[in-house]
Amino acid sequence: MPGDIGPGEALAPAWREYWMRGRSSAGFVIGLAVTALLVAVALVSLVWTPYQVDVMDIPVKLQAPSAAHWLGTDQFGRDVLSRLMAGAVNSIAVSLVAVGIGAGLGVPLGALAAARRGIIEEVVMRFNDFTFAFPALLSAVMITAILGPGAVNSIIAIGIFNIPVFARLTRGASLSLWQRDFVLAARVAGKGRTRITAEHILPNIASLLIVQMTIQFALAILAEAGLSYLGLGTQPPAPSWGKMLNEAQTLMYLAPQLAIFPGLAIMGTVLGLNLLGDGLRDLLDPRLRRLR
Amino acid sequence: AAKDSLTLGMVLEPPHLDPTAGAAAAIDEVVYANIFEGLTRIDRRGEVQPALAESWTISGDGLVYTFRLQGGVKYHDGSDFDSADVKFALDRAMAEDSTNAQKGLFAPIASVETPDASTVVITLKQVAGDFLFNLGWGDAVIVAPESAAENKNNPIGTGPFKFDRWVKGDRVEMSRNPDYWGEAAGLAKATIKIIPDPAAATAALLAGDVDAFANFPAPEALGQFENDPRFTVAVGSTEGETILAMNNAGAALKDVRVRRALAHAIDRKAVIDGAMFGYGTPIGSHFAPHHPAYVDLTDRYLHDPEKAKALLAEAGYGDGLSLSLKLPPPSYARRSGEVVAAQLAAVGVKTEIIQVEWAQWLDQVFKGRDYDLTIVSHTEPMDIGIYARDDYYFNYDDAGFKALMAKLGATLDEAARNGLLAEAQEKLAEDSVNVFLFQFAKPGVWNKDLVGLWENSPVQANDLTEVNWKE
Amino acid sequence: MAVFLLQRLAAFIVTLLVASLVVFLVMEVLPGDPAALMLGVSARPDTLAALRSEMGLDLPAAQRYLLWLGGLVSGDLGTSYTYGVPVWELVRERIGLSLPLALIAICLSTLIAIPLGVLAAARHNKPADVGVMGFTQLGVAVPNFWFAILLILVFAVHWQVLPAGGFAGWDAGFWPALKTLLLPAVALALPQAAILARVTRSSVLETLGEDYVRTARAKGLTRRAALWRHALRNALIPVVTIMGLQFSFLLAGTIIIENVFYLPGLGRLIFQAIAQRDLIVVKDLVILLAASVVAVNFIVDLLYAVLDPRLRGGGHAG
Amino acid sequence: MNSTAPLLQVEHLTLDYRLPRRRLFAPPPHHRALDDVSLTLARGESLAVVGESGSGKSTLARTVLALERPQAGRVVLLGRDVFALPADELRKLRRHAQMVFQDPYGSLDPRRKVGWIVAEPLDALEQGVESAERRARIAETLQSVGLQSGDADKFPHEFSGGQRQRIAIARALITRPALIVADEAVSALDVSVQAQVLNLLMDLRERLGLSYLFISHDLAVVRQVADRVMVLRDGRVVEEGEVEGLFRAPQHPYTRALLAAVPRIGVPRRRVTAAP
Amino acid sequence: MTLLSVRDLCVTLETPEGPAPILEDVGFDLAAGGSLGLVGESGCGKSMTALAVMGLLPERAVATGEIVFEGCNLLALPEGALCKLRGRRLAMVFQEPMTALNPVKTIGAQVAEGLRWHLGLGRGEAEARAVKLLDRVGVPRPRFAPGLYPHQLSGGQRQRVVIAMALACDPALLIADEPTTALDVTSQAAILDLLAEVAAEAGLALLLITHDLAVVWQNTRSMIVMYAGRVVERGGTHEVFARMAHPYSRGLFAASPGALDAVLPPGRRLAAIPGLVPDPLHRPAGCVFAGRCPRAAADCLPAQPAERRLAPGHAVACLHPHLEATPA
Ligand SMILES: Nc1ncnc2c1ncn2[C@@H]1O[C@H](COP(=O)(O)OP(=O)(O)OP(=O)(O)O)[C@@H](O)[C@H]1O
Ligand SMILES: Nc1ncnc2c1ncn2[C@@H]1O[C@H](COP(=O)(O)OP(=O)(O)OP(=O)(O)O)[C@@H](O)[C@H]1O
Ligand SMILES: [Mg+2]
Ligand SMILES: [Mg+2]
Repeated sequence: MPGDIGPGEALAPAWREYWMRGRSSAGFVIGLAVTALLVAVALVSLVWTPYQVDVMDIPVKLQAPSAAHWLGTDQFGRDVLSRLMAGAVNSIAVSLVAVGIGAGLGVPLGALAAARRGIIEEVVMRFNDFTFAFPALLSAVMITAILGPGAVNSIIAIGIFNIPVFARLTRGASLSLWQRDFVLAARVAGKGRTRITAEHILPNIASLLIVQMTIQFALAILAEAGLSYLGLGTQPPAPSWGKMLNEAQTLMYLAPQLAIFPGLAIMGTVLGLNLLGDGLRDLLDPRLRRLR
Repeated sequence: AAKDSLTLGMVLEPPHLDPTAGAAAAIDEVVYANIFEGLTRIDRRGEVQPALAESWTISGDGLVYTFRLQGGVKYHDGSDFDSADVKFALDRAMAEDSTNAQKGLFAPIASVETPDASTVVITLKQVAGDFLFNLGWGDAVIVAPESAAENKNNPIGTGPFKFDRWVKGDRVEMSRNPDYWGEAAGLAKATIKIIPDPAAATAALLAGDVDAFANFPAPEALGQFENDPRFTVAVGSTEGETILAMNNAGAALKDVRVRRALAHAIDRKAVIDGAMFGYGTPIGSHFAPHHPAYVDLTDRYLHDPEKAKALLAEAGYGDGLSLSLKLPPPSYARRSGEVVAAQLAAVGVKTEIIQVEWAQWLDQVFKGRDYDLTIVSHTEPMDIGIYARDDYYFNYDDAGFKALMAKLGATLDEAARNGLLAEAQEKLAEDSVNVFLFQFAKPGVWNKDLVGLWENSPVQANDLTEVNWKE
Repeated sequence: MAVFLLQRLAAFIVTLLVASLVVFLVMEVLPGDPAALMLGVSARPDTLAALRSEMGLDLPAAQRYLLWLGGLVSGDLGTSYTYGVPVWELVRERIGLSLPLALIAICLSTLIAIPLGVLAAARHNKPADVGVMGFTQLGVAVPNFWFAILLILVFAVHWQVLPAGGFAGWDAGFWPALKTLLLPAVALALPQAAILARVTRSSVLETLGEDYVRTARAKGLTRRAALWRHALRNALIPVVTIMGLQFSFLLAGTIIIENVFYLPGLGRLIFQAIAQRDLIVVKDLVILLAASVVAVNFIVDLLYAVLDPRLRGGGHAG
Repeated sequence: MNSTAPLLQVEHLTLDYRLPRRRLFAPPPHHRALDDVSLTLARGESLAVVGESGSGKSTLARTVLALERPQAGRVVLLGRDVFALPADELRKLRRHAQMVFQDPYGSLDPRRKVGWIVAEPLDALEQGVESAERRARIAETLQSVGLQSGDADKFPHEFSGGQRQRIAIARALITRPALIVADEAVSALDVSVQAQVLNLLMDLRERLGLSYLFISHDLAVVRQVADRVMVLRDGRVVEEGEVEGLFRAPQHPYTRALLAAVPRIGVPRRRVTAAP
Repeated sequence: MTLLSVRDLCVTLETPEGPAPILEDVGFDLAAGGSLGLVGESGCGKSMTALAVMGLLPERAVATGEIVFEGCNLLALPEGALCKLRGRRLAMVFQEPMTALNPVKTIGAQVAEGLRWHLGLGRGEAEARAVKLLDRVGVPRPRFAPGLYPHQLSGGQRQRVVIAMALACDPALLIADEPTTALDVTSQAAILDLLAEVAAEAGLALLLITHDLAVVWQNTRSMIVMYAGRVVERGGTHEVFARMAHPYSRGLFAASPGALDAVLPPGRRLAAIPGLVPDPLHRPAGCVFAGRCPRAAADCLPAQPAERRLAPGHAVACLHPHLEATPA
């Protein structure tokens, strides 16, 4: 293969092998299928849902599942299935951006701490300790009290608490890589710390980070549901699984399906993502388990 | 032995227990008529009855009220009650540095005199038609000078129940006052349990953790209780007019055509069905339907989306209008808000729902008047007068209406008063100041063996005096 | 070790100082006037002003911060705006619920998780392992508030064996009080137990692969004896770390769970205090919770030393 | 470049590692890993450094390549003091001194192809080497260590330990350095493979006139590859000399103890009396 | 008297790519009080042989054949009975002293554990015996209290503690799997001395596994050479060294720098064996060494050569063995 060898390319040939191995792991296959289903449902809901998501039809409220409404209707006569589908978009969007913030800021911070050590490392680690000292939900409650509830603010609240997770993980994994001889070799070759971080450290912890991202993604979905359940997350009329559960709580004696389906949706999604993460971890590098 | 204790569920926790120093309805709902009493009391039909004042006479010009006090009344701490306490309590409420939230109630009073220990003479500055009714408010209860300062945490009154303790965040306990001057309470012990979450309230009733909810917060679950033989469901009326309040000074909303368009856009029945599960009475103005002066104006603005659109187009908002809708925490507001938003969307009015806490609501909506629309229930009895207030958050400033209210204040004759009130209701509907949604229902759920709880709430109170378990 | 602990202690104090400043600033920008909230819609400006000065809200911010900090250091948490009682009194009442609740949840999750994790590791890849792992996957995925709702449905509403919520209070007797804490503790403990069981399992599996376990087997110890005598204690080291980290999640969990079960605990107090703009209570509680998280992690550091002699110091003898 | 100057000159090198504090308000203790170490290495010569574990051999290797900063002393490479050079100059100087590590598994980035790994020093030092020329250099260097040019497109995990060590040597050779520092370069290999790699190192030295700073604890290996031997103990040089002389007539008792401990075929076992 | 007799030992390991034959038809005898060296390159199955004798093979491994120890076949024994032998009659010292000790238990307790487990001694008595054992292996009190933890000892000292643990219950057989590779030359020699000494003193048999020919030469009376899971040459240590008959044995010998007692003249090279050990899943049919063997001929390819006796007690599995003496 002629030409320069770019970063990332190195991973490419391995994917086929991973896939072959992955197919034989039940957890991974289930996880992948559930995640794919979730994404598919979310995408479909952007263009089509069985009923319009926000349209109320109060005379048919609180109906049990039927042929017309597969999962029944809520207290305003809205179709639960349609709202669950649209809720997937919300969950994915909030979690994705929140994890993106966490990884986008946490990984550079962690990498910097590992590469520079000394005072920078100390500052980064103190910041970590500091954010860890606040129960995440508590801070989310305060953030939403200041900024007002809403999807964007729950993204910020969840995102902030992903930063130390990624910073810690990146630093820990990078530190052990900095001890490895191939990094020493790169230093002998005359490469600077930034370049080594980009060319050696990050590619080598990429799979670890991907695994952690799926786990954090699952946690973010739970967190978003929790915030919405407390009324601090996504605002009506936008559908959100947590909010649906909150609304269903007083209705569950009349219409248990309202409490059951969103709960199952959350559980299924988180389960799927966790299975996917575990599968990926075993797949990408069984040794990574030690780094956790 | 028959059961003689009661656990009553309540949604909001009182911030403290002194009804003369706070606006929260929850305070009255715990202590009023149970621990504290006033000169008069409002009974379950909303009528004025004697309480600490055994009887009274009113001078011909309506300015001098002479009250004859009950004898043999003792406070829970054993001290005696006499006219000096009445003077102290009223003066304290009227004082410059008073923190009484309803100071306005006492504004008409010119002086309080105590010719003897069992007589109180109150002279008014001007005629006040509802003065006796006002003395029945929780904010006008009589407290003793020795204990007044401590009432927030250790309320000492003259009522049929004595305060035992308050586990903050959880419950208030009280027990029968053996030395009560009147007929002793039927219950030996009453616990008021604070359960803010509607779902938890439902579960608590079903699980038998509480015996009753006088004002049950989850109308959606009522159907369930109606079908359950263990419970009695009683839907009463309240003084709570639930309105879609509009900022009458807003860029678009200052145009009466827009306000009328919104009124036409709203289907009250759907709001009541969707948000209140059918519990609630549609209203067409700011007035309680059970009041004799009530005029039914609900057909003034019938649900008519086409007409709403036409009106909007006429006002220049044919291609849409965006408004903010700030919703305070109670579920009636949040749910009605959702329905209202959906209905407004149908006529091309886009609403941005902003959920706010009470603190923010007070700050932004009530004080700052930074809002377009909001939904709130006005629970004070006979409060149509708020539309005449300067700087009230509706930003409704109408000389005609103010004149009407001034005239009403100076009128004592019942029929004339009712006429004026009807006129006022008419005026508010005409100007479509707000969209008047429904009169709040008071759904009570209690154990079927429990008798004596109030079905309606003419004042904010949970009067437990006559509550008893069936044998 | 002593040096290490002293360094941790210093970090502990710095963290709390920074936290106090952040919390104070956050409270400064929190919209909403506590006085207005207390007096309601018909309050008059003069009444408001009187109340504001009574609550000390009219002092400059820096002065209020220092006053508050000084109070904290001397153990005076101030007076609640809404209840008008010392915050310490409120906290004391609530801690009587929140602390036992957290402790029961921790005990419960530990008692469930560690045996399950060890079992799964001992039966690696056997049906018991698969079963335990399936259970933990579910446990991690179930939102705890949803699980709480299901618990109420089953135990309080359907079978009516346990109360649906509320707290009987310790003066009602030990058992009645414990009964009211049982469902919340289970709802809190389950997700924690699931995570802990997973960590225990992988940790035990890892230590089972260590050379010293093989050495123990070479001495003649049975598989089971090698597991209990040699692998377990080493395996507990990461488990303790996770338990320390989980404490913070546990606190977060109590905020939700106390809401579901309407328990008058610290979690709901803080939630309520934010809504009522009882700023002093919020500030005190946040610092208290942060301090407890930091303190728990400090204790975890101490536990390390108990579990792992390598941290106890004492260098080479040779 | 001054051709009479030695290739490498190390003068009075002293290096302390800081250890974790024992007491909070006391200065942290130090461990002296190198204590006044001096050496000289001429072009084409190879010097072995031997000593027990922890004697400072690797530290010396890293310091010579300016990967650690000593507390005192100088390292003069090709007449230039490496610790006095600006970063940029130092980077350029690195082309003349490269390193081979002990663990053939840890010294190659598992995510990079062999071609990339081998060319790494080139990429770091000479920006913008033309792609065709670069490929030719890689192929040529791979061939010089007994690998095929096609191996450039494989990943390290496709190679055995001995082959990986060849890759590491190729990486060290690609800038055509004058000095190669080999830290236990053959200790992790089986005897048969060890012999292959040692042979390669000796071939390269003859072909390219390389100098080695050869670090090992295996005295038998040292004897085969080095011209001179330096014995380190606790960071100090205890003896230095021509390899044959030192093996035949060790002067220092420590050197004697080391030599006595080496098992030899045909020599009956002798009870050693070394302190535990 | 034969203490340990291994016959036709085959070990197969379940791998994702299929069953891998790790050991094939391994057989040897070890007399009571005797010493046997096991040499070969990395991966040729030395450790697996030792683990098979101990009954500590990985779970996915299946062993067939016979391992007769003190008259009973270990492969047929139930796990409980094996546990009674392990540590009591059979003992083992592992390669890595750094990890072979439990970091959270004192060395005294770890040495005493076997005594308490097998002999049912009380805590005090076991500790007292442990102190004596530690003294015996050169980790004496008071400098080394039994209350020390492993991290407080150096590598050599730890390996001594491991040896004390192995000796605790007076076993009949001690297996030492590369006991010195992780150590310095000086500690290495001291540990080998210690092993030889205690073995001689207690009259126990020693199975010494190493990849270093010189260590075998100096420490064992007989030896076997393994290659790719098979025994390729066996005999008395001195006989084998005198006439290394298998091309593989000779290759190993020639590649060992320690075999030469002088510096190579310039231009001369060590004799390397070309190629690599085939991995268990891809072993060629016929003689496994044929691919790397300078003497291979066509007849090597069809079948695995049977063992040939060259002299009493010296056998080789090769069709074309070296018959001349090993060059000095
Ligand atoms: N980064 C470091 N921090 C503190 N001490 C260190 C560090 N690196 C090495 N040391 C110590 O310095 C001494 C010399 O270490 P060095 O690695 O140079 O020894 P070595 O001779 O290469 O040993 P080995 O043969 O085990 O590789 C040792 O005592 C070691 O513990
Ligand atoms: N747990 C395992 N899983 C898979 N294969 C294994 C495992 N343990 C050993 N093997 C394989 O079994 C074969 C024999 O290994 P063994 O450990 O007995 O070699 P050895 O001769 O002791 O080598 P060394 O000198 O490296 O210790 C090797 O090919 C090895 O790859
Ligand atoms: Mg080294
Ligand atoms: Mg081995």
